[in-house]
Amino acid sequence: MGEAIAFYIIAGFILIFAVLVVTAKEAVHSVVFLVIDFLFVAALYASLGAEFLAIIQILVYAGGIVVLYLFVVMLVNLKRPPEAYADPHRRTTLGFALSAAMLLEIGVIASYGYVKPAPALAAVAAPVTGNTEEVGWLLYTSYLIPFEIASMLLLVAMIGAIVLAKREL
Amino acid sequence: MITPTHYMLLSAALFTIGVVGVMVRRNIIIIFMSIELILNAVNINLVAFSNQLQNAVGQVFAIFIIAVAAAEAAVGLGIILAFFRNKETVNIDEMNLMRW
Amino acid sequence: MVDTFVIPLLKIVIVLNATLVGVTYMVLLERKVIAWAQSRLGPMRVGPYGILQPVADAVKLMIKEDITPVRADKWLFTAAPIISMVPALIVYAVIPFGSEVSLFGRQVTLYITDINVGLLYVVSVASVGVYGIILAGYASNSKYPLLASLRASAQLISYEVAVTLTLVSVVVMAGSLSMVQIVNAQYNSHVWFVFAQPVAFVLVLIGGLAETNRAPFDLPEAEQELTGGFHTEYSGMRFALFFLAEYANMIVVSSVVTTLFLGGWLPPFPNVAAFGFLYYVPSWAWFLLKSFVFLYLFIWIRATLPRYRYDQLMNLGWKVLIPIAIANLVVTGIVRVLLL
Amino acid sequence: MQPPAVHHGAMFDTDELVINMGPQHPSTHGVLRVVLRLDGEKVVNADVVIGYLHRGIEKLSENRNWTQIILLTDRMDYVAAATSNVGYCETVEKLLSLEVPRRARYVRTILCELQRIASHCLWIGTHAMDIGAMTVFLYAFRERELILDLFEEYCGARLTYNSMRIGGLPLEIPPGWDKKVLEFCKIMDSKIDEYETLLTHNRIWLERTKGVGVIGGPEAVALGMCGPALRGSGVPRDVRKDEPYAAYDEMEFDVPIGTAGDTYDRYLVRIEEFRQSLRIIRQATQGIPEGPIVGKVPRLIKPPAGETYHAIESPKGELGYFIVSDGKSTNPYRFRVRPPSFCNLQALPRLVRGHLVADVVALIGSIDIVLGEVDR
Repeated sequence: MGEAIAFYIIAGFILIFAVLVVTAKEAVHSVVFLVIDFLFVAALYASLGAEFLAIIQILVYAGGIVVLYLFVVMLVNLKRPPEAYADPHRRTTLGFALSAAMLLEIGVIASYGYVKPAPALAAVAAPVTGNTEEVGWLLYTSYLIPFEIASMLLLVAMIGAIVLAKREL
Repeated sequence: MITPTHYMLLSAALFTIGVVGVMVRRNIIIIFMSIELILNAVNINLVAFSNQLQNAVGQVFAIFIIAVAAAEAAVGLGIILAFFRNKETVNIDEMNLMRW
Repeated sequence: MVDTFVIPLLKIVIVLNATLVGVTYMVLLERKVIAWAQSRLGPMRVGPYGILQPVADAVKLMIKEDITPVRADKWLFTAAPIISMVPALIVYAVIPFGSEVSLFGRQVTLYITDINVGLLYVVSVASVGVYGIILAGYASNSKYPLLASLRASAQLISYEVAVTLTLVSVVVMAGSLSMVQIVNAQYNSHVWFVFAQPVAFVLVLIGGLAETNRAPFDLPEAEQELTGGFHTEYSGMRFALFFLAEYANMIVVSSVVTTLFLGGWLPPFPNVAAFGFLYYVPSWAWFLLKSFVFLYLFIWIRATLPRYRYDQLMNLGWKVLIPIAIANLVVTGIVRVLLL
Repeated sequence: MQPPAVHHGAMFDTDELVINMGPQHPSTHGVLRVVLRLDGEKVVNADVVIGYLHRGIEKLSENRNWTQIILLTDRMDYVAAATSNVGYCETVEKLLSLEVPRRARYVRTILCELQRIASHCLWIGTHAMDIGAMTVFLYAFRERELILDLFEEYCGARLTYNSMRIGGLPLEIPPGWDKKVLEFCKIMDSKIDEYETLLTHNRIWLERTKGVGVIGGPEAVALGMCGPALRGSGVPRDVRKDEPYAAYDEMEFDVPIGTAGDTYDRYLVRIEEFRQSLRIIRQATQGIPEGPIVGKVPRLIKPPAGETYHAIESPKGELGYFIVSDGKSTNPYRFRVRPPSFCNLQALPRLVRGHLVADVVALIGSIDIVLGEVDR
């Protein structure tokens, strides 16, 4: 019961703030709603027992990536509103229609009836207990190569961002 | 009783809101934020199933997705800044030239 | 029922109130200590030796007119002080003020909760606190606050990287992210981590000063350059919230440094039998004493040092602190793997 | 009609942020307004706007008699009023070819140097405060208070002294005053060391001041800089040595000069001037000759027709008075001041260009201006 109440409250807020992100007139408001949205997503993770991920969500997403967005929004202080000019070939209605179709599709798939718990994956014999320890153990054993690739990706992204954003090299 | 279906429906709704944002908004920064919403929708799914299967692999993948999101944000915002510097706009409808 | 709801609620109420009172008296302490450093007396009028000054300040700030600039983004302008105050307070949830006491025949732990990602929780909540300053500067729609908030965002993100990297080496020593476990690890390893990790200690102190916008890193509010920085346009209670948040964050930093490096609530030489008598002093008293030392140090530094310049601050963060933090982490890891 | 050139590659660079620093700003030392054009935090250009404190002292002086003008000179450099008095009185004395008694010249020297220390105390306090070291401010004011007490004992005023008269001084020094001055010198010696402990070798202070606002000697001369700001660039120009007035020709002192011409050197020069001033005060106080304190001045001061320029070394630099007398009236025909703060201030745009916002306040402090003197 408590779990259900928690889920509905959190899910409700996630969706409300997501809608606000998309509909906000000013980009700064959008950013603020995005942060709040991410905090609720983190709460959802915590309720799912993924506390390490919840903290990472706050630390990296809410505290890091979105600050970057805010930074750019502040740098890009515009003389005319960005929405002033619309491409005459733009098909906004089609966009809504496509999105609705996709929602329908995903919804149908999702609610097709929950079959049965998939057979547990080859149980990862983690010699540790606890959420943080388990995630860490997996990251540094089975998923070491993807982990390294992810760090390479971040490094490349960092260099790329510097090259792009720097005025002159 | 909250089943993975509930989480999947939440995820689908969040995903769709993100897609609507990408399709409808013209401010490229907001479009980027919509993409972040989409990535979060995926993460919710992964974590929900990770919880259902009692297996932390889903969370590991969610971490990878966060890493990718960070990389995407850095490069994407770099491109936005570089573009803004040249054309003084962040309207995606005006970004229709391959070079200037 | 009592254990799950009443006691945690009571603890939350006590900690919040103690924090707010502590913060207001921090302001008085700072004024007094700086006054003594500058051969002045400090506040003397309200109450004996000015001890009721915080009350007078609070009354003044509350009845002051709360001005919102006409061209400000009203919504964000109102939200920003709240955004900076809330994280400063909810961090206290995981700070262990002491071990256990028995009250009315019941064992009560002197911390609200002990989650096993406690340290990460502190770091992440602190990272959300950045928004208060950035949004305040943006929402004011004024040039000095905007400059200040750009400075603040760059400064806080940079130093967050350095501090978090440094904290990892402490976590490597303790083998846990839980604040309580970190204190216990210091008991078990017979040494305060300030002696095992002196480099990390200094880095966290410097980074903590920068994270809380304290001198010599108080650039976002540099009064002499930016006329008060991000809170230039604020007045009354909303200004007070920023003020309180800064001091609440100072207490957080002192508490975290105490927990991580000075053995938290442990007395000196916790494992030496000859010093067993130190246990007669209650654990929370040790904690408060140690935290107070750091608070005093912060004030002392403010009275002594000039302010860094923006580019020098960035250089210090990225070219000095982060490389040292990484080197410290690598060395800690190697030592830990080879020797333990 | 041509469409606007949006394809201009450097459009973002031209989008500068214009900040009005002042006239109400905590670190512009009064009502100075600096219009800063910023690129990020970097200063691209700075326009100095003055005149907020203009009271028309020069014009007013043309309608006052010669003695009344002394009172107006107090209001120019109000943190070093006695020096302004001396400058004016000596100019008129030059116009009158009046002999000033040696005793008066000695006391004038003492007052001038005390005033220099007081002014430098204010400078070091505000300069350090601008850079963020707040304690030095109160320490320096503590010592300035001692000097103000000495002045109060001598002439009854603490800020605008009106302490000189044409031909000498209005009052004999009070008994025991010279002892107190010597006592103050003793105290001040250790206090200067205290300031230096807080600043001179402080890493942050060094980083904030070294290499900031570097200006070479010839360029500083070309910009008309004077006083410690000029000596910091290595130009040994000091009116006290070059064209001695009062009793400086009988005093033994050095003129400290800097080498790099940056904020740190200007700081060091002024710190050394503290010590040299104390040296002069000691010599002068111990050697005050006997005799009258005021010379033989005609009842009605009416200088012969002619013009004269006389400069003295005020704490800020070369303070010059140019006075024209028509020989008929009891007021000057033309009264003109060459204020050191004004001349130093015009170097500010050159100094701050390319530096950061934080350096602007450091540099305003480093050239040590008083707006009362700039605007007159």
